[in-house]
Amino acid sequence: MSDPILSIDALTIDLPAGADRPHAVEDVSFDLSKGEILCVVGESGSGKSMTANALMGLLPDGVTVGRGRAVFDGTDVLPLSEVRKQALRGARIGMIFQEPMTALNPLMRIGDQIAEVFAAHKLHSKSERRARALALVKEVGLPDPEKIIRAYPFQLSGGQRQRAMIAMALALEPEILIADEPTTALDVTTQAQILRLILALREKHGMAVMFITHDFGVVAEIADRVIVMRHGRIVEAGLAQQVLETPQHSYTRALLDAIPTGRVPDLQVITAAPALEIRNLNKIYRTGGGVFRPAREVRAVNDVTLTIAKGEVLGLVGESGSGKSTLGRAVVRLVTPDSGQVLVGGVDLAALDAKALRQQRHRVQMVFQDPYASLNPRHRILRSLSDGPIAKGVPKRQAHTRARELLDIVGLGADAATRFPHEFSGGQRQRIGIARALAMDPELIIADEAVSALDVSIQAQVLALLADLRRKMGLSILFITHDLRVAAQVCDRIAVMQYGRLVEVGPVREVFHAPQQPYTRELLAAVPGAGWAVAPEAVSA
Amino acid sequence: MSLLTTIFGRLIKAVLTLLAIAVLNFFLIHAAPGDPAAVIAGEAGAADPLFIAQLRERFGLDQPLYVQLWSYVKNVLTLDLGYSFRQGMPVYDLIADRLPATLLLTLSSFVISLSLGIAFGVAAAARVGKASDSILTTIALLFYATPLYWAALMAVLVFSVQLGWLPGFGYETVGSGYSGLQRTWDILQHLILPALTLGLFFMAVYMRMTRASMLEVSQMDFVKTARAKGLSGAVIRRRHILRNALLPVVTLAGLQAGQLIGGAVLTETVFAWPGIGRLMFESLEARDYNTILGVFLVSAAMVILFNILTDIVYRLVDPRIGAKS
Amino acid sequence: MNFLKTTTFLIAAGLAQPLLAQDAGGRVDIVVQPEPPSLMLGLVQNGPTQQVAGDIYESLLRYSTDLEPQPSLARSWEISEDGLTYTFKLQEGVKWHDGAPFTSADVVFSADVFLRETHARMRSSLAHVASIEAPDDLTVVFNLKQPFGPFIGVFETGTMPMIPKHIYEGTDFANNPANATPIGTGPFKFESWEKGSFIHLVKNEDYYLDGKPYLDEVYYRVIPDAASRAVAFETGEVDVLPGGSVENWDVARLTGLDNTCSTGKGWEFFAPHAWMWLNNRQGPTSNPLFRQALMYAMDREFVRDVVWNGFGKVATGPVSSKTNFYSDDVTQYDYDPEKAKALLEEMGYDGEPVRILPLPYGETWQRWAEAVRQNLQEVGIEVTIDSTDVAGWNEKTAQWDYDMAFTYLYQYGDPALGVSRNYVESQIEKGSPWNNVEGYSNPELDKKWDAAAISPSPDERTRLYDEIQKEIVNDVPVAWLLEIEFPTIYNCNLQDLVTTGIGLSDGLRDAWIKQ
Amino acid sequence: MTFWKRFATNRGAVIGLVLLAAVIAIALLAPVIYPGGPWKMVQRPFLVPFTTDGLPLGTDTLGRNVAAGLVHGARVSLLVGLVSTVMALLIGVPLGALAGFYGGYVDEGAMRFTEFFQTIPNFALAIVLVAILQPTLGSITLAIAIVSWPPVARLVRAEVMSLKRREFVDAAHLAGLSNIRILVSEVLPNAVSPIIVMASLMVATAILLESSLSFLGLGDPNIMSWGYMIGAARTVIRSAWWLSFFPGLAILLTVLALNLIGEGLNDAFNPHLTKKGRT
Repeated sequence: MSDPILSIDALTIDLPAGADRPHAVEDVSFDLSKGEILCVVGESGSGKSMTANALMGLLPDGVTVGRGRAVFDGTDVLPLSEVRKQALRGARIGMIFQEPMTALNPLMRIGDQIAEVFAAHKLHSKSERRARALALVKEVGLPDPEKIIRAYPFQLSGGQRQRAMIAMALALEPEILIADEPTTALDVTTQAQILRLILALREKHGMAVMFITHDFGVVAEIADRVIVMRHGRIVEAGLAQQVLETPQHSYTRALLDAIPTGRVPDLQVITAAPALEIRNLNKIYRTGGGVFRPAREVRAVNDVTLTIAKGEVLGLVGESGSGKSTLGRAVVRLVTPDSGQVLVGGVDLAALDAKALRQQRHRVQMVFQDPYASLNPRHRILRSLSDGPIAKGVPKRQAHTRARELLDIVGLGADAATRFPHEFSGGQRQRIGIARALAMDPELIIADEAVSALDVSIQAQVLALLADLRRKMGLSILFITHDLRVAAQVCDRIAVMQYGRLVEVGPVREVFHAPQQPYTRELLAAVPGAGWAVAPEAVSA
Repeated sequence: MSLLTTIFGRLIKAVLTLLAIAVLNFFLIHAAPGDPAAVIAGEAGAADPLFIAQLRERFGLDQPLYVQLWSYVKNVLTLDLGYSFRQGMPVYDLIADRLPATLLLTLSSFVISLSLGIAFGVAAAARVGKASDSILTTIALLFYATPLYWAALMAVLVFSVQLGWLPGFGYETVGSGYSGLQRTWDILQHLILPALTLGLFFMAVYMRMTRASMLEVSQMDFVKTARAKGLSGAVIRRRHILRNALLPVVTLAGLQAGQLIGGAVLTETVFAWPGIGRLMFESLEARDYNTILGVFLVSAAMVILFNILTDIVYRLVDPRIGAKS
Repeated sequence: MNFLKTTTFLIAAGLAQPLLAQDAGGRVDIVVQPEPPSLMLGLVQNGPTQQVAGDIYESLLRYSTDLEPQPSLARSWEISEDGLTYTFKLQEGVKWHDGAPFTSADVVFSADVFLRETHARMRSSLAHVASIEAPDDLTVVFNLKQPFGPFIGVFETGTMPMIPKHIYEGTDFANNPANATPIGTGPFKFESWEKGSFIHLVKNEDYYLDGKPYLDEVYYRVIPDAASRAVAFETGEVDVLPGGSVENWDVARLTGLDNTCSTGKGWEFFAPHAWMWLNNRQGPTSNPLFRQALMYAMDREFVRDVVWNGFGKVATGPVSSKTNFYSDDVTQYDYDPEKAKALLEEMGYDGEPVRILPLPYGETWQRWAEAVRQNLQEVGIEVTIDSTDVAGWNEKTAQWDYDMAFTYLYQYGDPALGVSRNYVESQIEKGSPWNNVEGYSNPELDKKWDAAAISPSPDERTRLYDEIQKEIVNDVPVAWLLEIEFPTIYNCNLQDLVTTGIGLSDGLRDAWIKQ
Repeated sequence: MTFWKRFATNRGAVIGLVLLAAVIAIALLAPVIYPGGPWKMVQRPFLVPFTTDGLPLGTDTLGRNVAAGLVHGARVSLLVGLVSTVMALLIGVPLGALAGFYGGYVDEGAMRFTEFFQTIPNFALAIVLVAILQPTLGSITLAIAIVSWPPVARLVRAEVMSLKRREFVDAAHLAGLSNIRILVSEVLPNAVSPIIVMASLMVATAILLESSLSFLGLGDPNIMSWGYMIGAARTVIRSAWWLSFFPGLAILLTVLALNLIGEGLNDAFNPHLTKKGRT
């Protein structure tokens, strides 16, 4: 806490008139010391990013600093002119963002985008800029630097882009690096690499890092100190270990509690009767192809055989591109597999023609990832819930009654039926999504990243609802997720996918505690904060 | 996929499209009442049926329609556009005579509209919400809503007749004996009014699009990145926003540029500009089948050419295209 | 019977020699509208072609504004007593533009070979000719099968242009490459043609009349929009607006400009006569009472005054007052809506709608059709206007698919050349819009038309034509409208612009610019 | 904010709406205002505006009341604009929807067809169609529709392609709904906003097209339209400016109104695009 390089004092940021609250950030004060990693944690809308944006002078239109100071190197940077802020930005305070896919200019070469930082601050000659860009690319661990600096962003993977972003932010050796959810959009193994990179760079350059995240796992991984924000205010601040282990504020506790712990459940008694049998399923995507060039093939699902027993929750985990979503969609026949069988209740869904399929659709239902895209914005909830049953032959009145019942069951109340989707929050919509799946009385539910888009506390509520429903209704669920901790919490068995193949299948306990395959081990090791969250329980198990 | 194979593929498609256009237009035009023989005879003033029959035989119009179509398609495939009944010369020569004037008019108005449109669009976007933005936007909207021919007539009335600043019609001063620079200057003066009238309408289109596109791109993440680097507003606008914002404008411009060729009929009529738009209109009235078909083919070919050019430009500007597959 | 609304003029002929000394030199810009399809007058005889080609080609005679024959390539001529032999003495020293001498062989070739094949109107006149001979290089003799009164009127440039034998003999006339660079004997030579823009002619230095032409060069300018043509005249870019090249509404304004002259002369030979074809075969128009009602319903004076800006004269019957053998001793159809209504009632008109097919020659004709529609609607006739372009108009009239169709035709100075063709039964033939399109049939009158054409006695002809006019006007086979006048508007510095009965179509032989 | 509130905050859009409402009212009331119709020759020709009682905008070349022409012309301009747009939508929407929804060969075929129509120069094609069919209200409307539909097809295709990937469409599939039903009741209703925006602009373009055709003499001679009035008056524009000025102004204002409304609708449908402010 000695020697603060940045000192924020009673910062208040005003939102434009008509917003849902008057201030984005209210009366926030904290210090940032040299070489320190400070994590700012909070859920969406907590104001955690606004603080950073205010510092950089990058507040959205209409949002203004109301009160407070931000003293950096003896100067309050908030009232500085745009020109002086420009001089500060990039040179003394660097920043990286959440979406590496969109944060780079798609039309400029990586090298040019890095060199541009020097140009912006009128440093170095042209050739020198290039040499430095090359060195930076090397430093952030990008392979084949010569090639990378000539590449365009679309030619890089997400992790590589984030490294390139970091290279830009570090170009002028800033005293402060602001990282705004820099790993949220990345796969878990990539996230681990980026976190290690940031730690290493901090070590080497001694810069202070203000790391904004919603993920306590990440906090456990890298934070020296933590600030927890809620509704624009700081609710708790302290050393990382203190906050994580002995949270003082109830909100912090709630947040920590909401995090799936990695505590694995006891083995469930599983019936032998299968709810779903997948046999030798294959799906190949062919892209391009034409008169002049061969098609490119991606084996999204490669000879997968898998069974889910009645009443079982099977977790399907893997990183992006592993084929787990394709497998899920193939099971419900939103994707038609190239070969193999999908047996549900004795019917091979993979083999049905369009008409027969329509009649059998009700057997498997899906809960989708994006709560904002999964409901037709032009239909009332009642219609979204009853169209399917009515098409299946349920009398209209009965379908409507059932829809209201289900809305009650998922905790929204029957009144929700007459409203439109835009009147609900993300978590509520996900409940509606669950109700919709249930309305069809399915034999199997596929939950495709069903809680990934939700804030931790909401996530916990929805997971609790699922667990509750499962207990009450004996649901069979294929639970697709990238989040191993979530999987560990709700699943009976885990199936790990990589490159379209099943790598490992087994009870959660076995897979987590005694992974057989190197990839599974790598995956588990990469989970941020894993050591902290899983370890104590794991030992006891 | 390399640029060359793309272009090659596009060319094959283009040939097929052109053939289809030739066939469709062939039937359309033959469906019109009257035929060139009747029109030519009509102009002669006193044709007996014998004379008309002679004409039809000479033009091959006495053949069954499918035979005429077949011979036309054969000709087109050998790049022969046939012979103009009305003008008594090869259609190719007729079009070659007229095309330069049309190209000069349309390309200059294209350049005017695109450059002014982009410039004003950028300016308006930079001042969004301010009075100067509203003024620019409103002016563009007015140009956009004004009937082209009406604006043309008014322009002649004001600048040519009342003020006498510029020639009101024609391509050059006839029989002036000018050559070299003098002639160029002369043509340029004749070009100003038609090119401006035609250009201002499209300028409005490009300006609106550029403005909207600039505003949209300026909301994107990488613009924030650029600001975080400490770049100045002007550099960000030029290097980051504009380049990305121009992509949709390029697409639209490519589409419009091709259409301009065939769409200059009105301007060419009012300004007596000796281009192919007028040639088409006159040939249509005269049922000069081969000439109309020829003009259609050439303008469609121009559309395709411009589409291909747009593609190339697009590929040069946007590295993502073409590398994707 | 040229159809297109423009033509040109000029001329001169040997009548009164001007008292002033003519200034030589200078350039004249004349509007030509629309652009001619070709300048080869032997192949194409429409208005614009003749307007330009009239400077390049010549014929044996020209005709004064009162239709008297004048010398041109023929120095003198003689008609035998029996009206069967026409002997022409040619000018000496006439050369084609390529330097070859012009001789009687060219005349025989032109009339007997070339035009017989290519020129439909000439062909029907040549039907009366037994033989054409050239006793020597400067003499040509036409021998007729029987007397044909109007024959002396066929030696006009557009009817019998002289074609160079040495270029065309034995070739495919229509496809001879020389068609692109016409060679004639006229006062101006073809220089260049910028399609869509202008045609450039230059002075023929070897012209057989000493000192003529006076002008150095002539530009025929193509300006497709009527308003632009008016502007071109105002800005001084063109010197002459031939008849019909600007809308009538602009004529009054333009003639009011400084140093601007206009003349209605130069159309006497053609005497354009406007009427509506009335389909005599079917519908209300097949009833003579209905046709008479139409005549009373139309306010033709209003149209003359408003649509034609006061130019022209209300037509009283089939023959123009400018044409020989005109008679005004016929029933007069004055504007009288009440009478029209009474006639309609008498015929028991049941409100069956009729269609008007306007002539697709611009705003004037469109307005005219609208005015007629309004007139007819006011006496209770249901009318719609069919819209079409030139080709469609030709098709519809030639195929008799119309109720009422506007037209105007030339009379060529004599009823036998330009009038009878529209009323005799032998001229009913589908496929042409210039014959008896209305389908009028009156065998008694047909006999008189025939007799009048071949009678050698002018008095006899006058008597017959008087009878014909008196009778046919009562039948109203077509609805005669106006004797059209196309005023030529020109810069007053131009002198002797219009000197013959075909005006600008005879070329600029005599024109000069007052310095 | 609700849609209408957002729309109402756009000053231009409100002005446009008022203008258009006025034009529509005039069009509807035309037979009441000038029961004699627009063709009646009522006075001397070429009467100057504001000089004669009862003839506020003067008379035309035949002595017809210009004001009556304008009032009656409003009906036709609006009718042609509206009907041709509806026809274009009837071609473009199903074609684009099927192409976007089914993809594959359907898409390939439909898009080739659309491209084909986009390759033929638009205005030239309209001219040829009207000339061939001979100018009548029907043929003009049809020709305008035929040259106007391709952008609709492309727009609808793009919208449908993006909508069909939305999860609620997957959900509808899982509910066992038929493809057609999904397309019609799930997908298309969500594509309505951009279609409405485009349609409002198309009406404007159609009015301009109609007047351009009339200008070239390809109008229906039995119907008084603004385009016809300018076409008929263009030759006297110098001596009687009001004959083309007023109809020109009427077109300008109507087209302007439709464009303003289109922009207002667009802004109201897509609030995120109109956030004021700079980068």
